[in-house]
Amino acid sequence: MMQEMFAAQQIGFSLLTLVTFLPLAGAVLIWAIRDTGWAWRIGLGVAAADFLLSLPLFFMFTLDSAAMQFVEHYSWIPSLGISYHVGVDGISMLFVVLTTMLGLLIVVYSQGVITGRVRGYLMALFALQTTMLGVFVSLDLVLFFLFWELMLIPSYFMIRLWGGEGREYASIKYVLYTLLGSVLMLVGIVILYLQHYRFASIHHLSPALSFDLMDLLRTPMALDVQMLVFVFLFFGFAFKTPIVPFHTWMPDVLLAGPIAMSVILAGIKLGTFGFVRFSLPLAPDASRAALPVMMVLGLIGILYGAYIALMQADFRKLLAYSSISHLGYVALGIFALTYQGIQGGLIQMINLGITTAGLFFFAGFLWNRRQTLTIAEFGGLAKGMPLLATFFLIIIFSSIGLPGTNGFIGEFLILFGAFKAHWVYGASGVLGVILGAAYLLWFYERAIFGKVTKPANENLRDLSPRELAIALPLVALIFWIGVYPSPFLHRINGSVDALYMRLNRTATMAAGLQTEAAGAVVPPATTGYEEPR
Amino acid sequence: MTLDQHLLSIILFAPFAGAIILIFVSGERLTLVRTIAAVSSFISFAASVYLLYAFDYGRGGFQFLEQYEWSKDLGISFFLGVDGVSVPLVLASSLLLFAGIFVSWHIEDRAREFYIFLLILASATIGVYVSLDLFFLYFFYEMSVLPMYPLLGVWGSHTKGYLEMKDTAKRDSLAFIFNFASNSKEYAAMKLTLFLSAGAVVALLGILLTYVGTGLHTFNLIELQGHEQQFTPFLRSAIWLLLFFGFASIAPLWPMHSWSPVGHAAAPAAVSMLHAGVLMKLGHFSIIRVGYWLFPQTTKEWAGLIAILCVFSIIYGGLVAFFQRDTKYVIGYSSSSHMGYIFLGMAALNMISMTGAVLYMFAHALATGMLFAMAGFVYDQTHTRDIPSLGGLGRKMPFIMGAFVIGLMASVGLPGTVNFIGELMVLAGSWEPYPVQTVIAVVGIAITLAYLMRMFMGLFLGEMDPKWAHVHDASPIIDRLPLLIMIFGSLYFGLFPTQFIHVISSGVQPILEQIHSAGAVAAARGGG
Amino acid sequence: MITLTHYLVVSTILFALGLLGVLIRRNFIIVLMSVEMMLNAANLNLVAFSYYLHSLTGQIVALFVIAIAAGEAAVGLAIIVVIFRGKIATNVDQINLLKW
Amino acid sequence: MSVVFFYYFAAVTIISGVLTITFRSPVHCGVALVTLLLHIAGFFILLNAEFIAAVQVIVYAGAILVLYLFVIMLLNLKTEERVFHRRYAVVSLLMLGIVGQVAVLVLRSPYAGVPGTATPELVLAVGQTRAIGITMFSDYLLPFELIGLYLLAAIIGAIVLAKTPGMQERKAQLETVPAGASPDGNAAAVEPAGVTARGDEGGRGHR
Amino acid sequence: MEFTLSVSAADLLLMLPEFLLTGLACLVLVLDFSFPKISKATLAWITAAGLSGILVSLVWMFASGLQGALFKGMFVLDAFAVFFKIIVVFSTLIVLLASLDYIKRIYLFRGEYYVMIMLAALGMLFMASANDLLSMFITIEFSTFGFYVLVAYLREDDLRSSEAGLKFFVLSVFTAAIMVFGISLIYGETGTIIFPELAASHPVLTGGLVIGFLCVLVGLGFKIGAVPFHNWIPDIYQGAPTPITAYLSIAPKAAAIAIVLRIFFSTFAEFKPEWVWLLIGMAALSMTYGNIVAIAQKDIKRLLAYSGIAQMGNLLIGLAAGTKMGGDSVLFYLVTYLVANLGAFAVVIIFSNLTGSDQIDDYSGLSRRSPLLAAAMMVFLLSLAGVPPLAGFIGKIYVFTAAMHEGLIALVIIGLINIVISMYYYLVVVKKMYIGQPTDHRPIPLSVPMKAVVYATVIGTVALGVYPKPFIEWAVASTSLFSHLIGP
Repeated sequence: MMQEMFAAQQIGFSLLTLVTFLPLAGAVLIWAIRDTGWAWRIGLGVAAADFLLSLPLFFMFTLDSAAMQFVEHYSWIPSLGISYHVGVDGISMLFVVLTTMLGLLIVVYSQGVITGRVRGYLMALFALQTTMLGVFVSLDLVLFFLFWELMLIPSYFMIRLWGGEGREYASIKYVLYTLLGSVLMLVGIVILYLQHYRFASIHHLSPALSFDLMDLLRTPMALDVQMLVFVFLFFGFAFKTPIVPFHTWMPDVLLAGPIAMSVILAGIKLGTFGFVRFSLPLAPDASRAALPVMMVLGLIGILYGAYIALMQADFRKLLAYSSISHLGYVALGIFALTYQGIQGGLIQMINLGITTAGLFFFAGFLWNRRQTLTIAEFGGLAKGMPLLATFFLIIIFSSIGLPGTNGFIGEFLILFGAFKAHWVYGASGVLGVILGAAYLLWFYERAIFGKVTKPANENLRDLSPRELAIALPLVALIFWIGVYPSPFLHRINGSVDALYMRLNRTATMAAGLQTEAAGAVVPPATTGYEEPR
Repeated sequence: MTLDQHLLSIILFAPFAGAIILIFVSGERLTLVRTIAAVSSFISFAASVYLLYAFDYGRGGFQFLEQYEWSKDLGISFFLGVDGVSVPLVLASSLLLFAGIFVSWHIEDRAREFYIFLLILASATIGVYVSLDLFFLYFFYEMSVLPMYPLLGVWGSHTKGYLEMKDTAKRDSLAFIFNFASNSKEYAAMKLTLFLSAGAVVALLGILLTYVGTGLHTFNLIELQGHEQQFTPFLRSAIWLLLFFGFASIAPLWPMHSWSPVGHAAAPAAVSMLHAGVLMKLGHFSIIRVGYWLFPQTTKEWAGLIAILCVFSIIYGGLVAFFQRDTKYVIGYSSSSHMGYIFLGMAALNMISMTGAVLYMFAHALATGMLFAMAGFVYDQTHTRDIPSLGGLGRKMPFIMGAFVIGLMASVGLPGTVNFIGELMVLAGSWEPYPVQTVIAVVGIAITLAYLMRMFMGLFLGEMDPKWAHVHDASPIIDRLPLLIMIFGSLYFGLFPTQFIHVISSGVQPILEQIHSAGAVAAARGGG
Repeated sequence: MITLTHYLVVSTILFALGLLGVLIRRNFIIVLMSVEMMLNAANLNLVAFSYYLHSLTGQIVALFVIAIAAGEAAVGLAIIVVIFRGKIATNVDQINLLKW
Repeated sequence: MSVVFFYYFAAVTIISGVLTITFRSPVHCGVALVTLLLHIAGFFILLNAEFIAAVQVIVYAGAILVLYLFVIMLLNLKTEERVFHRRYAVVSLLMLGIVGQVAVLVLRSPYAGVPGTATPELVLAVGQTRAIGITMFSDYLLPFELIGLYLLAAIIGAIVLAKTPGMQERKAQLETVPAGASPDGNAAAVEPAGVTARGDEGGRGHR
Repeated sequence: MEFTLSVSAADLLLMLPEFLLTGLACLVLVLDFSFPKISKATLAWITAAGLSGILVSLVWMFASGLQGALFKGMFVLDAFAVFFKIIVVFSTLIVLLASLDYIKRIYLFRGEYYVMIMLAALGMLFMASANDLLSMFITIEFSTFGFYVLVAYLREDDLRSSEAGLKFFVLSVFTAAIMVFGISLIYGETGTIIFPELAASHPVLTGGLVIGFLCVLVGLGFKIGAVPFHNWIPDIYQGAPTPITAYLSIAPKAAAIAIVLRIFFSTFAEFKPEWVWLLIGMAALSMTYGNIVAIAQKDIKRLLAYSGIAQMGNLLIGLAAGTKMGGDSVLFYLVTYLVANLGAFAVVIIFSNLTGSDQIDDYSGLSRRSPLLAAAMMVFLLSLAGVPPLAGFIGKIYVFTAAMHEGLIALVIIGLINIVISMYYYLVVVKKMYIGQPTDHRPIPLSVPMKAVVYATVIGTVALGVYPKPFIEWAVASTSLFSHLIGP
């Protein structure tokens, strides 16, 4: 996890920077162009180019390696120890590719849907894409925070300007909740920074001031400091994820925001990514200590989300609560702190990026046809739209975690990991699977099967080529991961391995460091700090 | 290097010279008047940009010194010099002045007088930042307060509460001092002037006590330094508190803030910009320059007080801002809330937080300058600042809307703006001594976002009242230039703050060394 | 034997009477007369001191005081005449264009 | 002998002083004052100051008091119903207390000033008037000159104030006042004298 | 008992300004009598020219460092006296120029107007040099005498004027009587009336001396117009012809300050611990009373009157310091007060010449009618309030610093609070001028002399604030006779 492979050696040019900022450049380009038609064309081109550019990340990734790859590192604000440091490892690489792919799909989807303020929409979308990519590739905490926070602006506009009913409330709620979490996260970052500074200045390490993840990972921390860090980072990620007590914005936003925003929010798991990327490695002991709490929160999320979803009459609300439930799974997996759990959590995040996003796309398809998503309004759609019904079913199966689909792999690994942590967690988790199957299948049964009860549903178009172009890749991926997951697993294994090692080894390592330092230089961390100069 | 020798004089006196020239120009010739104002402020601006890069932060200390005997009998000399703390503030002042000239370009009623007052206001503000003589520091300090009176009174506007007030007898009664929401512009101006003058004389008492107490018969800040031990502990605490509360009233710190939102609301846009941007920082700056610099040990003893009060500032200002209907009230309270961060940074007494505090002063100047400029622009177009009666203006003024987003980002302290860097440093520095306050301050950021978003939505989104059909976007050059300058400054220094950080820390370092060594010396004395 | 104190007692009483007259009388002319009384008290003092201190200064001062009193009486009465011409009043209370 | 005179003078002086401030009629007051002034002159003689005594009689009693009476007659002042300020009664009592204090202080003072050289014997040897004259024109020349100028001013002042304008000046007044009031020739804004009582509202806070 | 006149002709050079002024006054008087056709403006210009000449002679006297004493030390000429003489003559000159328009209202005795002004000035010139109780008394009465006439100069035209004259007269005579009584007591206690001899006799503080001293203080306090001897000020200011009000607000106060300084700082310097409390009390009361009552005023002249009371209170702070520096500060403060106050009154004169009104409400919108006048008035008022970069600020700081050196912190605090209070009512006028809307839109024309006065005082006010060094040095040099006083 500490090694780095520089992009210069691996691929020869600054690939990550290019991938990250290409959408932003596209946004600027679109701003400069007044014509809507051209804006679509350019938007599509940029999204496609970005996706294509990100593919080398996947294919040229060094397998089973814990190292950071495609790393670029430039000094930025040396006086504060802030640098431009980007790179991907097994944890983040798949997210980058997923993001660019979803970005492309969203552009494809939107072209048929969005009619007002097209340029603004595309600009917001691309800006959002850049910030999300930035979050995934940043290895400097300030850089990470920069992207994390800037994400709010385009998100806000996406929801506020292109959302549906209740968007005013939803947009402001989303922004406020997220910001509240992230400013608290900033405190955590600051604590890390100060901790590193203290450690580095005592041991005369260079650089003394650093927000660099690599440097921070080298800094040993006492348990109570770790707890502080963990708690503050937790707020940031938990609000974003969202983990259950902090979830209330999610249904509002998913309901009121545009489909594209729902796809992004539900599909790209920034919050849980943050846990894996930062919380676990930076505060391993604290993570272990927090395991029961987090597991219980995860379980509550699973069951609560599933239970509420079961009662929803609106498909998007259903999806929103199912998302919460799924995120509970991911949390369950990650915080089991077992190898399989983390692995499963990661792969499940990718899976959700495909399936939940797919579900939302389909919700969008339905919405475009009927302008409603109330389940009772549908029924017997399979008759008129066999293609839609089929693809929909596949995605729903994936979401339920039927074997052969990607969902199975993820859920299996998660539950396996949870069982390893404690059988109670695993057993409770399984309950969620059943509930999940129940609400999705019940929905499918009500909406797609059965008789056509509403005349409005009689003459609906089946999937258009554009919609097929969205559905097909998703379904392909579902089966690919479900049937042959090893390319994906090989890409994440190295990092997961390293993380797992760190989580378990640091127990001894930190203990050793403390005993080593206790007599010598490092004062007990409980006494606070010196003046940083 | 004659330019360097007189650089500060140029920065200080260019606007002032502009004002004097304007006195002799006919008020009828509007273009000429505006041009003179713009040119003189541009000279100052350009020179202060040069100052930033010419400042040798490796050497630190006070630079670009200029000293002229002024009155030997009183021990006063006209002594100019800047250190790292003043450089950014000088830049902010001249930048906001330059921007303010353009923001107020459309003023036609007695424009000449307006510019004269504005230029005097700005040059006096700069004067505080560059004075190394305690007398002149106060001289310019007080001088900067007074132009606010006519600027608010003549070119300002009544607050909404005032216009809605039916009871005319109550309107202009002396009770205006205790009336915080509905003041006419005259009384807003009066209140502001009186409060600030009251603060100033409190500080003046502290200054005089210092002057007399050292017995050096000089107001020279450099010579006065290091004589703290001549005072009894009670006396120096008293002096410090006088200085602190005197200067903090302009900042404005929480219990002394009531003049500020009213003043902001009544002021024309350019004045609000300067007021919130740089005038309020006079308080922090003077506390650092006088209180911290002359009384390091006392500062250490009382820093906790600042940390407590600033939290009230942050939270109170934020919450009140949330419930305002008037755009300028929102920004005004937000400013007074944000001043709390600077105080927090100052209270922590370490390198990173102090540097952050000073950087934040600069950052806030730009951010709030932008917001006020835009609030002023909207007001000029619609003649109302009432948020509920506005809405949907985004379609009519996309540029302003875009700029507002950036101003909002900056004000909240989102990364990429220089505010973020300042905020980050303040938090980093203050976490260790004041963890609770830091967390509360961080929550304050979220509150900031809440009320600014609310205002943003109220102004630019939603349904547009048909009566605003006539409004138009910012004109290409005159209206956009000031905003673009501020946006550029905010983003540029947000992405490349290194120069600033070096410069500021070179100025902060000696002050902190004094503070920490003073404690050590006192401890050693106490022990010995 | 008449001592200095005797004279001082008389002059102090005179002075007090004059003071009282100024304060309680309403008629300007009588107020002026009271002032003359006070001046005479001072003069008496001066001459008495002059006698007991063996110095002529007191007498000289007294002379000048008389001269001053003469001049003042002239102009004061002139003003009163002016007032009287404009408005029939010589009373303090009746002169109230300006708040007294 | 001198003791008798002293007590006579003292008694008459004080009694006439009291009468001066208590008589209702200004004329009676004037007469009482004259009595007082003449008896003061008596004191002066007791104190070997004949010249001052003479001046006191001539200037004070003779000139000043006549002037007073003259004005009183000229203006035909009547006796008034209410002679005293009511509102000053309390003040006066207070003042009397203070004056009493002052008197005690004054009377208990030693008055041990540096004695001069002009003992009564010496003065009498030279002649009182001559001694005064020499002192006045040598040591006190400056005040003397000043008094001269002062009296010049008094003459001019009295004329300026008291002289009634002749026909010519009245004409001049009619011509100049409007023009004078507004030098630019605009409409005259000078209000008639009697009406300009607006200052009254401005007098708040006084006393 | 020999007749000896110990004054040589050469010594009389010390009295040059007084001689010149006497001559000038007589000349104007004679011209006015002899040539009835002579234009009154010509007389005014002759007077102005003469006064300028006297000013030059005074400056020469200062520059040449001429000093000496005449008439057994009853008349002294030193830098201190010259300082006050310059102030007196300068303010006389300004007042004269400012009267040129105003005097057209007066139809009678225009020529005598100048003569009376000059005679009053003459009294004040002597006051500045007076060095004994008798000269002091005579010169005070002399100068006051001129003012009785001047205050009542409008006679029947404006009964307020004659009424003010009468009030001034009665009160003034009353205090004069008290002062004479005090002089007699001091004489009785010490056997002398000449200041240096008084100081040399090292008197003990007996009851008689205390009462005598207090009585003299009543007379001087009356001239200065400090609380509790302030009663006359508002009425007389309001009633008097405005140029005379301006004159009254400066010159006699300055001259009285000269005497006060001589008495307190030289003659009775030994009793500083005792009299300092008197001054502290007077200073605090004057400032507070003046400022608070001024708030309620609606007439600009009354406002300036109360502000003048407060200003004198400020000035007394410097006196209360009782040091050389205190003296310097008093002198400097006086200069700053002089320019600002004269300027303010000049504006009032100009305004009332046109409108006949002194109501503050009528100043509404002045900045639209005459930007110059409004700006100048603002400068003057702000200077009086003590705002940098104007003269008043430096003056106040100077005074406070001097008091601070003596540890009079409480007094300084009161002074500082009063700055804030005073700012309010000064700003109210500024508000009217700048914010209010005019009821009458006619522009206000300015005659050349008035313009000169306004410009001169504005420039003076600003220059004193921006570059007071020469004036401070002048003040410091002028008070060298107090260098025996302990303190910085």
